[in-house]
Amino acid sequence: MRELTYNEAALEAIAEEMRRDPKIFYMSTDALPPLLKEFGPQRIRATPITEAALTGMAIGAAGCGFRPIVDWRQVTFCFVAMDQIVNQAAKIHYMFGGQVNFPILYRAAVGGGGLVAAQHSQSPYSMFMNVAGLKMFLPSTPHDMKGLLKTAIRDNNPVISFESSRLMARKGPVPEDDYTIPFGVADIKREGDDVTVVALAWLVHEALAAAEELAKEGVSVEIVDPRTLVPLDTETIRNSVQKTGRLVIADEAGPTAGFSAEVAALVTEDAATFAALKAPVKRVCALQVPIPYSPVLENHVFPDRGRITAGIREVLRGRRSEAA
Amino acid sequence: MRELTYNEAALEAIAEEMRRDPKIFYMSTDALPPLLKEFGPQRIRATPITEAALTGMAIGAAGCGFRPIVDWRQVTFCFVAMDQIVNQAAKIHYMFGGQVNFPILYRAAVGGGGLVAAQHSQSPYSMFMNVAGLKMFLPSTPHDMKGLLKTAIRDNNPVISFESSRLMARKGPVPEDDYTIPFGVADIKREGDDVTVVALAWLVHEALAAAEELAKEGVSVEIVDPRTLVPLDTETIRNSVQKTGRLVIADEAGPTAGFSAEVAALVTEDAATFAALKAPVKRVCALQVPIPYSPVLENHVFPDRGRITAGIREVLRGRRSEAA
Amino acid sequence: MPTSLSPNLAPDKQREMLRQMLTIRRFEERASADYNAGKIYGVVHCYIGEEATAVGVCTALGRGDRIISTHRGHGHCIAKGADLNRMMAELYGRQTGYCKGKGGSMHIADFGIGMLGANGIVAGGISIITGAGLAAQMEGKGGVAVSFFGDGASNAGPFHECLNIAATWKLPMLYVCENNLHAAQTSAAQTHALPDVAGRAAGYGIPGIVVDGNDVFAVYQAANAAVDRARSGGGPTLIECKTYRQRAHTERKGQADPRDKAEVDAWMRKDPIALLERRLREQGELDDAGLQSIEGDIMAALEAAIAFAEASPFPLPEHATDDVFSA
Amino acid sequence: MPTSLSPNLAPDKQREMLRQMLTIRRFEERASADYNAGKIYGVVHCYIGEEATAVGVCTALGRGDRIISTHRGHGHCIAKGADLNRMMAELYGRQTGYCKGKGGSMHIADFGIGMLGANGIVAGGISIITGAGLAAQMEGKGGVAVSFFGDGASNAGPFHECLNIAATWKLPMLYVCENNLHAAQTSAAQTHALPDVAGRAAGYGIPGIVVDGNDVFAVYQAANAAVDRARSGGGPTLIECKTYRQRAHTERKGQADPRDKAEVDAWMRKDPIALLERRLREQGELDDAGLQSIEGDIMAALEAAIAFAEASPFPLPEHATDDVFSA
Ligand SMILES: Cc1ncc(C[n+]2csc(CCOP(=O)(O)OP(=O)(O)O)c2C)c(N)n1
Ligand SMILES: Cc1ncc(C[n+]2csc(CCOP(=O)(O)OP(=O)(O)O)c2C)c(N)n1
Ligand SMILES: [Mg+2]
Ligand SMILES: [Mg+2]
Repeated sequence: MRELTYNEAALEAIAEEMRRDPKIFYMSTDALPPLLKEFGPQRIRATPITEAALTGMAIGAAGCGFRPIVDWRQVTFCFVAMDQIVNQAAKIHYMFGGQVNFPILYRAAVGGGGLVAAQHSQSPYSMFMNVAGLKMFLPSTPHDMKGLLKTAIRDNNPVISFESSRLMARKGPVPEDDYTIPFGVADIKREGDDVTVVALAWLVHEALAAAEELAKEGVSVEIVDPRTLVPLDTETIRNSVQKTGRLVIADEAGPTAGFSAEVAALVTEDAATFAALKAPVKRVCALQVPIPYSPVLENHVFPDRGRITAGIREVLRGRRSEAA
Repeated sequence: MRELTYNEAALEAIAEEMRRDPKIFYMSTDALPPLLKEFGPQRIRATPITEAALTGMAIGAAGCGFRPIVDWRQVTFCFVAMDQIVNQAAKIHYMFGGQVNFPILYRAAVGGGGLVAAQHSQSPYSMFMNVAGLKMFLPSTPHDMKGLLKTAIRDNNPVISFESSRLMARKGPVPEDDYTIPFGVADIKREGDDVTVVALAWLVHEALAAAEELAKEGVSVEIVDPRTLVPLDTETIRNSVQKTGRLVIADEAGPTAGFSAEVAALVTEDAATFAALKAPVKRVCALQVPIPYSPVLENHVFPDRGRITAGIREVLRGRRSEAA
Repeated sequence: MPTSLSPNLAPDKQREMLRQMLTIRRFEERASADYNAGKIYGVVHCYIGEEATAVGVCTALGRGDRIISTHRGHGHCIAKGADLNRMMAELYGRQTGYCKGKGGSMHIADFGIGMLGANGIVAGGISIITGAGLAAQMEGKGGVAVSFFGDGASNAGPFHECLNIAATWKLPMLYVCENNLHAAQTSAAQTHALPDVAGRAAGYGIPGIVVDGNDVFAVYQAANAAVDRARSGGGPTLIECKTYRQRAHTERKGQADPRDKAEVDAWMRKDPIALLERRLREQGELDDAGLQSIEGDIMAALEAAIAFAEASPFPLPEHATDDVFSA
Repeated sequence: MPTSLSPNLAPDKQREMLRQMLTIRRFEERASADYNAGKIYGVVHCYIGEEATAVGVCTALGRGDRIISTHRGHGHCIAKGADLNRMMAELYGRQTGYCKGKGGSMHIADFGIGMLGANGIVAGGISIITGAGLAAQMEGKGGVAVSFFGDGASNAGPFHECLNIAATWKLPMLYVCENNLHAAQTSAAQTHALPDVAGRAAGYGIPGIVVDGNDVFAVYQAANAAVDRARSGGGPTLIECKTYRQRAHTERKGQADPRDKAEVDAWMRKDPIALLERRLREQGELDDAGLQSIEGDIMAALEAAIAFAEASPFPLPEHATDDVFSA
């Protein structure tokens, strides 16, 4: 199959959908050249640096029958638009009794690795998970990117596409046909029996590398990539943990009240999964600090294959003690 | 001991601190009359409806040696200021290598019960917990309010005081002397042996009521009130669960990636606590929806003593099955 | 402020304006009473005293045009043609309400008539309706979009961001600032560098007009000119309507109202409904019987709305989990 | 735009302005080279071509006055008197840097000299420095606060909110818009309804002044007048400096620069350093030897800064968890 980068897969999905549906238009503080070339400045709009306005305008345009895409670019820049996200986009369909749909796609690059310091290295998707009324996903491969983005654009709700900065240039096979990936369906990126790793985005690849290493020692790791954060495929996660009895959660974000906490809660509150748990759950996350600039510091903050491996070893050692 | 309402206790704390330290001043879209009367319009500033500006101005004034208080009033109104909170206040001390302190208090009323619909009934503290660099608390009694608020005002960091709308008029004993309550120290609001309930704010009182009922049946409930959300007193929570072996988490916010998920994760990832867990953990939270207006709907969304009681019964029934 | 001439409007249309203004007033008087009787919940902000603004502007609009409102939204709903039954049912928290009981007073919307919703966040609607203005431009059918917002909102970021975008893109928009001289407990004098919000328009190269917001004809004329300009591709206009709320910020009993008594009294004498009534009488377009008939129709419609609301069921508890997402 | 007279400044002071401008330029030329050599990380935005703005404004300030900067911050740091060693060490990610290696190019701050930080968020600094303006007013010692921001930032909400507050409260502030006609890949013509940002000042009742931002004397004079006004309680001034960045938005190789070549060339001919040099020579205040001596001093200081940075240790990994909270 032909290969595309993660970023190319995103652009291809958007271009294909824009060809299909003239109601789609795009707003961003920078007009992406290939899209601009094909669709022109009416549909690919370069805007003032006013993410709050753009985010709100998308709501109004969507309520009038359009299907806007707003590219916040770095997730950082969407915090100026948080009122429009949390108080308006997330609630407006519900608050108005469902009388009209608001099909909107918001795009946001997340993560670190670029040595661009605290303001430009954020992974705050968990904050948005906490808000009822927003769907969101975070793909780990070009294939998933394209399929999820298409689903998002066709969805009749506000959806946030979180996109990993670290993966932008990463290549992978992407089918040429018009496929979509349903929301709420996790992908088992590797099957295994001894331990489940639930990982997101870049850490899926780090987890795969860790699994490869551990396989040499006879440890069989299952890697679950949720892909969609809301709705989250609770069932696949729980089933995997019921099979393996052990869970590591790998996330480039900090742990506190995060995605990783949610996954830990989901397995702990389910009777069957809890019963199957053989060891404490382990979160392998960024340290709970703003992201520092210097490479020495940045490296120290983020989890990677080494820390995932260590985490897996730890949960393999752990067990329900007699204390129970 | 004399009694004050939750709201009066807050005002007393602020007034006492303002008398003590002339560097403290207050900004809000409404000037609180008793404070205005005592301290005048230079120190109690009524502002335009520009929470973003106020939140940022507090950072600048703090960096110049003042100790500003910004009252966002409803937490809802702080979303327009989210850039200043997440990108600036939370990160600025760290980003600048700690060269200067930013002693700021932000105040925000949270919670539902007022039938004011989705935009005005929010409990999004978990979103802020996810951001590194902010301290925050959520008191359940007038006593805790006064002591925590004083600690907050004397703290050299940005601190958010989340204050429960439902408790504003609730009375309780408040010492007259100048006491403070340290951050990161949970309060065991009731001791018990059979099950731990970690509850916040209004739900502390609902949990107490539930415990009272269950005591009649011989069930002994321990109620842990964390009070501070960041830093969180992990140790007290874990110790309690190690003692009881069962955990219910009661929160007026929705569950997803929330405070309740964090507490579930904290007990599950700790070997000793995990070993002591006799049953799945239970989250008793608001439904994961925007908050509706109509009383029938609002009542249905929020947890209360009835649901806590049911949750406790459920975890008492639950156990580690043979499957493990 | 220019005083308006009687506009080029048929007498029927002028009486319709009176009917709408009176409907807003009677609706809110009843809503306030029912709120204090515990039949309406949460918070209610009355538009009483400002009726000429909503009605003057909406008279210049067609059904395909779109508006957005604020926390003080009943007047805009009624002026845009919303159904009183469904409005009242919403205030009563019933399943038949505009929002199925999920929204209440601060969130009534009717997209079918181009009313894109009341909004609980100060300045929260400005960017949303600017998106509707962009939609209208892209639709190319000559539609316009109107943002109603308060003097308080005019100090907030979205006002500035959206005026610049609308001016740059020549969006077919009206930005209507309802300057009632106060924002909750603060006075505009305390929070605005200058008394006129309209003066800010020049910074974006668009017209900024001050009108007597209690003079429905003046409002209508200004809006009409701005609508023409917008429809013909001339871009947005900022219209500042000087008006006044005759009641406290909300209907909650016992709340502070720090406004100057003399100021309140002076504005009570400038009541927009009394002014319109007087003019219609002077023009010979209205007499006691005519007024009684209008009042009678309104009271009948209002009673019907109350009856509808009272007879409507509350939503079922389980409905709380509907409508989070659309299919 | 008025062309400036030679200001009432001692020749030494004028040469000092040249020295500062040249220091900014040489510092950034080196930073760019070292960035492309992989010794400096992340992202670097150069101020080259805009040096007259920072230096002109900061010459009008005292040490107790405070400024805030943007993502393009080196020039403001140097003009306010920051230490080159600690700046370079920060770019190099070292423990001895201004931010102990935690901030990098976009976050250099030195509160000790009243430089409240570069900021990675467009318009992010405006409210922070407005708080410093309030602090200066409350301190009552005649201090002023200066917000530097770009044309792009002037369209964002905080610009508007803060201008209104500063005007209403008469804060001792300068809002200095560095209008370099572009914001990243968009032109100001695309994103601004009007070419002059200064025209927005009138909406808040404060002076809005356009100056040639490449003429350091013109900038100084405008700033000086505004500082006087601010110190004497007259409130804020908006100063728009028309200037140009001579390089692409960032120093990353291969990035698009959609600007018109003719426009770039025209502005290259208006180089602020060449202009000042010419004027000093015309006035007889500078000759080749004088210039060489200045350049020599700068290069020595720069080499020393590089040596300092190179010799400084990287932070220890564990330092990543320091400074999240202050004690
Ligand atoms: C962002 C935000 N801050 C504060 C509030 C609380 N609040 C509700 S209405 C209001 C006053 C609004 O004044 P104005 O815009 O003039 O409208 P008016 O009430 O006068 O019609 C305030 C401060 C809010 N709803 N949203
Ligand atoms: C809120 C926000 N949106 C987008 C960006 C990305 N960005 C960084 S610099 C820049 C352009 C800024 O233009 P201007 O304010 O004119 O400053 P200049 O770069 O021209 O000095 C943009 C869009 C950002 N940093 N912050
Ligand atoms: Mg008002
Ligand atoms: Mg610029």
